[in-house]
Amino acid sequence: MIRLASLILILIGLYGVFSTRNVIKILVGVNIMELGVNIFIISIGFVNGGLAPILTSGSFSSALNFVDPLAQAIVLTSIVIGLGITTLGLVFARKIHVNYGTYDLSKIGGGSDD
Amino acid sequence: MINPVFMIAIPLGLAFISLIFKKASKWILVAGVTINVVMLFLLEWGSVAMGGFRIPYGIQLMLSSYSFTGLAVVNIMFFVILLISFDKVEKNSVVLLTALAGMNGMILTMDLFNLFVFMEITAISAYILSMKGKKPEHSFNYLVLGSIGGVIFLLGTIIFYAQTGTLNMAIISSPVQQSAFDFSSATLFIPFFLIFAGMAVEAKLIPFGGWVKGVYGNADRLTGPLFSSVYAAAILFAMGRVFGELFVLNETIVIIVVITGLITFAFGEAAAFRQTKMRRILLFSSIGQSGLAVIMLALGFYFPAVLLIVNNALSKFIMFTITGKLQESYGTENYKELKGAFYKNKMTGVAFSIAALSMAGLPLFFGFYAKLNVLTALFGGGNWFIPAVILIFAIVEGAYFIRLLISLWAPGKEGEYADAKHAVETRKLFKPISVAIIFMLSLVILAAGLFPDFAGKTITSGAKAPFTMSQLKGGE
Amino acid sequence: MRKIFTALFVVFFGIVLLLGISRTIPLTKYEDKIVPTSAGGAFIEKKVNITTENYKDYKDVIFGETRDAETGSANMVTSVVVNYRAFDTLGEITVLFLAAVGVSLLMGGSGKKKRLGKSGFILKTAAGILFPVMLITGIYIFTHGHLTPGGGFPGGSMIASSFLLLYLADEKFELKLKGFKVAEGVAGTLFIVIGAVGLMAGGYFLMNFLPTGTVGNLFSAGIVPIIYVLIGLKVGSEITGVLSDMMTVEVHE
Amino acid sequence: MNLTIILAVTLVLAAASFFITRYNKMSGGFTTVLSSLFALVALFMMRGSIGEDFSIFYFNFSITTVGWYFSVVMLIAYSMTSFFNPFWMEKMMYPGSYNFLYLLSMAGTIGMFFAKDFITLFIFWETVVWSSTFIIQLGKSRKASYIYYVVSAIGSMGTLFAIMLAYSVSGTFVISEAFAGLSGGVAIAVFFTFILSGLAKIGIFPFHVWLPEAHGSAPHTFSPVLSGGLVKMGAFIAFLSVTAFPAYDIFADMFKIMGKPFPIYFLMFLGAISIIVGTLMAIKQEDAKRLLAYSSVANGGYILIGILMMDQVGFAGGMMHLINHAVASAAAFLAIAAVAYRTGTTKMSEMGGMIHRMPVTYLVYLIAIISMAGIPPMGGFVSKWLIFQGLAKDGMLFLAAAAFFGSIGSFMYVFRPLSAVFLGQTFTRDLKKKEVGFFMMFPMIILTLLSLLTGVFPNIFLRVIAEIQTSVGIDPITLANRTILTSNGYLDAFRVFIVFGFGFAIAFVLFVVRRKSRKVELMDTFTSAEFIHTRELLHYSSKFYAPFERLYDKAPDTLTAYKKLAVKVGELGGMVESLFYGHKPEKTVFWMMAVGIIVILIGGVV
Amino acid sequence: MMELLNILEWGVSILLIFFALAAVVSKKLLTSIIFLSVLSMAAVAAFALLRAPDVAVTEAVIGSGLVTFIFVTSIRGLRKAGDSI
Repeated sequence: MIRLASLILILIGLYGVFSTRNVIKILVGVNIMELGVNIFIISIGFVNGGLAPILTSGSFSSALNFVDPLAQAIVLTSIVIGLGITTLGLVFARKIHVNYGTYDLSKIGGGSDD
Repeated sequence: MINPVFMIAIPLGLAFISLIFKKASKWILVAGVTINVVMLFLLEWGSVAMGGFRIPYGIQLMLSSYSFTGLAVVNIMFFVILLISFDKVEKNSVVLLTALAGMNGMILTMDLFNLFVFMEITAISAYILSMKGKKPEHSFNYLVLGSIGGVIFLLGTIIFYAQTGTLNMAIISSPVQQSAFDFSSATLFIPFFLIFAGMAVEAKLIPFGGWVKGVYGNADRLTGPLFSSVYAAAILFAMGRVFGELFVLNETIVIIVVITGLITFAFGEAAAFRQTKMRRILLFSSIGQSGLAVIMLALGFYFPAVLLIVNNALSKFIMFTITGKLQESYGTENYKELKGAFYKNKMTGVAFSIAALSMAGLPLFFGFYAKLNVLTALFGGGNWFIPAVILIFAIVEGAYFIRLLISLWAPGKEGEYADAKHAVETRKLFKPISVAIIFMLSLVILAAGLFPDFAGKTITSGAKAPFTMSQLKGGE
Repeated sequence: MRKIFTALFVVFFGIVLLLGISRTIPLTKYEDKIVPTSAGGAFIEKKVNITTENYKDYKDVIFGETRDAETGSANMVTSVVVNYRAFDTLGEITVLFLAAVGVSLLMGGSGKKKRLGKSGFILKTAAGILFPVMLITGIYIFTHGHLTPGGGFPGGSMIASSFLLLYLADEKFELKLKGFKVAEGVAGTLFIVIGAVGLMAGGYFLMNFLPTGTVGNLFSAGIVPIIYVLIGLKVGSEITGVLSDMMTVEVHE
Repeated sequence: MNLTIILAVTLVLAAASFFITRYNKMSGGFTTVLSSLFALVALFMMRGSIGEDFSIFYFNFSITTVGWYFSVVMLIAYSMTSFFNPFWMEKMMYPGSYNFLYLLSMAGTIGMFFAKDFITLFIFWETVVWSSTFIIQLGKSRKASYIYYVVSAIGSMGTLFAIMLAYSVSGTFVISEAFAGLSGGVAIAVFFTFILSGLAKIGIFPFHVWLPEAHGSAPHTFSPVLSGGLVKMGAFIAFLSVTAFPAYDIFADMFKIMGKPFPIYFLMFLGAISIIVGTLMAIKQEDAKRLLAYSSVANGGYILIGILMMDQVGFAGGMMHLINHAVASAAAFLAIAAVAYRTGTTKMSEMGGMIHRMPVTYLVYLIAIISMAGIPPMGGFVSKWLIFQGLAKDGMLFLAAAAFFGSIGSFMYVFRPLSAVFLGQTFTRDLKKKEVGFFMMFPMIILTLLSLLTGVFPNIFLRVIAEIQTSVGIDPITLANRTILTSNGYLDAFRVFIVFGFGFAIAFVLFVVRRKSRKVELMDTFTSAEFIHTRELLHYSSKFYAPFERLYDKAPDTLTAYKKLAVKVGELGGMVESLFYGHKPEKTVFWMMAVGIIVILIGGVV
Repeated sequence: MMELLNILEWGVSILLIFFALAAVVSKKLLTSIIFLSVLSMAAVAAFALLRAPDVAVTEAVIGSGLVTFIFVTSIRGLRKAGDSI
């Protein structure tokens, strides 16, 4: 179920990027997409009745049925990458605002032809 | 014998170090690139596992003749670009080092997710470099599209992982897996589309590469050649690896990729035909070239594709560098306002002309050999429609390059002999040393065109099914 | 109007995409067994290191008893992140590093800077109390990354936010960014150096060349905790740099 | 191995001339003279070594009679024209590059005619194309060289396609074997695409647009080469497309028109069209060089028809006309160049009475145009007579009619530059002008004597042609010692010459004995008590055939069609830009989703 | 047990979709950013539900902490700089 929700999240993110021309909201959309993909990855790694992939005194043997740790490792990486991209995107957004005094790409006009 | 991982690790390490010694960062950059170029010829070939885990568990790097060619193109061109435009490296030395590491990683890695990480590194460095164009809206556009591409690439990767249970391309394409997982079935289309679209954004394929015009169109003498020759080569090599390992298995998929490539080629050339700004001409022409290369990669003709990529890297480097310099010294890049700009810069002009003619695929130059291989491969595959389209738009390509050259060489009113008095006032373009380097590269193109057998053998030593000129002759 | 069209288009695309994916991957239920050939699978399938041959007899990795398992960290995710796929992690911190460099390149432009964030009494006092707590927590998180959830990234971010707190608390407080940069550089370089040492020692880059100890001990899992500490330091300093750059803004008249 | 030496020496001298020119322009020009003459002489010495095969690294060559014949024609044009080079160096923007490219293109033509496989042929062909493109841009028009390149590129891309298509069937590039085993649609496709470059180069309608532009505005020292030489490369392709590509065998069972298979007849028909178009357009021209350019369009039509006939008589006529037109048009262009050298213009309405100043040039031009118009006793007559014979024998009425129209029309246009430039009254501007120096006169005289020779003793050349005919397996033209025998009638060129010479002598005597001519200043006249102040109205050249031109001055111009095509391509590009490129991400995101939908639906996943 | 899991899943999924929609459609930038951070909190819950504690911690700190902070800073910063949004 969460898997389906995560895919829908990706679509919502696409819609967010597609429907608006405000750079901040575009970045929000991108973030939502990344979040969706992350949840999707985790849900791929999940198994019915799986345990968190950590050996503790409670669950002590790796013979038990753990969820896939690789998926979680991938998500860790992709979260950090998302952070980097978002930061950079915000810097660009700020630059746009400094240059044109607006966050709205459609108000910039020019841009495409010079 | 050096472990290929150092092609990635050394630039990265130097990037980290040059954060400490900010003063010396430029020279650290030079040192790093030089070390890479030297190291290139001492690498041990074959497959390397990271961390000593068995291949599907650890990450695998593969140094085949294919990836070696990629490394050679990327590192050597990177080095040459630095030589010419070192003054343009303002504060970006760290970014450049990281970009080099990322591109080497893209070419070397055999692991889908690792490929994703390196693509992101390369892309982010490109975002930062693209800000040298002082047009944040274009950089932002690039960033958004790039990150969306990354996201869907990741999605496709994960679906692949869910289907096949591994991220290692070699394992996925291994016979065992093929028997386990039905690759011919339609189930492949979703991951295919997601991964292909994700890479196509970087590879400038129409309609995915909407950012190209803004970014390339404002690139300067450093970033222009960098994007159009080095980055393009890296992403195309990675794409070829992905196609070769994953997707050439399915008929329909090949058709889809080929159609995309054809559209890219035709539309790119058509768009370049109507431009008057030189950077626009060059950027659309490189879009077209990458489309062509993708066609060849998708059809599995690796050798012609590699030839195209190498030719594109060499020629586009020369042309973008000279264009950037013209833009700097004349303040315009409209070739109608640069009539006779080469009158006093003959060697520069000759280099530019050789590059342009080579791009147009005219004989005596390397481009012709590439074109010949492309056509032979396609016709050998019993295909005549694609070559027809390619040739028709090759006319267009030649037309706009010749128009450009004529305008840059021969000023003059219609009805009078070409005369220097109509030329733009002469300004020295390059320092003699830079001229020498550029001219040497153009001579490389010429020599590779004159002795294609030698060139073909050395460039892609043992790439898949190399033609030689004498084989092309049929007989002897 | 435009939004409606957009929405319809996206919905259509979504339907196609979801149906397509559902052909191979069930969208509402999960597998019962994870895919065996992944790196995590290696840990769970009790695979034994193929590089050294001293533990052929191993069947199972047991918490608190097993000595010198392949990676030996109780947290499988950590062992995947920092050992099986340490190379990815190297790339990952490079991405963050690049972002930080980019931010400082672009924000550190010309024009006179203005610093954001004004602080009140509450914030001041809260900062005084919270800062050490958060710092300690962060350090704990990434030193125990191989045993408990967390690890270098949250730990590093925690440290960064603790410094951010100080930064917000009083206007006088100026970060010694140079020191952070040095820490960042050193940490990153050490990561690669460790990898190189692994290459020297075991013939593989980023090989786990230290004894991995007993699963579950603090001092176990060979290079894993070391690398995680390095990552924590690096991430922390990077994010601190990013934040302090983002907190200033060019004021242009 | 003679050819190796020729090519090597030519290339070395090309490089040398480039550097020599930087120090002394004159001597740089003389280098081209030296090189081209050497090549010509060496080529004559190669007559013995016909039949040899050899390769210089990956270029394979084979010495054939036809190649020898073609390259002799080519080198005559090149070497004779090169005499003019030294004197035009001053006007060139890049004299060094001019000399270099001049010799490079020459080497290209030689290599192309002796190529053994198509790759070699194509490489040399394209080399000629781009090098000559860069020469033409030095002339009067940048647009011209652009047009020239585009049309040639259309042609050569077609040829490349044909070569590759044939390769995919036969698996070899060797000219003699490449086309083996073609049939059906593939054969037709190969035939038409292959001959495309030939048509483009000869200037057959609708590819004739580049000739007036390029010939008209190339440097005066290169127009003779273009018209006399490079155009004949196309004839070579046409020759290959009926011999190496055995069109008559492959299309044997297609439906025939006048006994010719349809594809071949279609091309001949195009040739006829271009005869008519060339003639009609030539009549309109105001510029002497453009006029001659259109006349070479018409003559190209003759050559194509003749060669495509591929029979005993007509083929010989075509091959014969090749050399005749080469010599004649080279001479005519050189004469115009000589005049332009003195007067600095080629506009007919701005010249007149140059006969008093440059009598030799006048004679050269006179004989050249006589030969072009196909009037006895010049060579043009012989070849056209042969072509008519061939057409009449097969009873191809339309083609014959077109050919006759062409030769009638040629009377009309070749007379105009004669009257406008040389006859009439001298401009006061030109009164001081002298005849060109001997060094420039020499090649013109040689060419004149050549066209006289072709007219008087055609059998010298026809024997070579007969050799070619035997080599391609059609029965050779029957020659008595001085006469040419055909199925209906025979021609004794020498006797014709005697008759005409006699008539000319009488006329000359009358002219000398009772000359009554009084000089009247051109403006010394008035109509209805009104003096005329614009002398153009009284000048031969301006609106000379106005009533005749009115019949077809509404005719559409082919060039505009090409321009429209270019505009269309540009519009496509504009559409691409506006559709896919901007600075808003949403555009691309839309396309991503669209392509995704298409792909997934195609894939039949849903 | 499974039932409870299912119910929780449903709840979390609905929350995710709701907050995402809210973040996308909301007019004011600040609100949509707040919704984004709430969304990533819901994502943390989802991660926890799917037995991914590491990811949950990381997402909690980075996703809903840092990212939100950076977003807000860049908006407020420009407000402070005296520009209109």
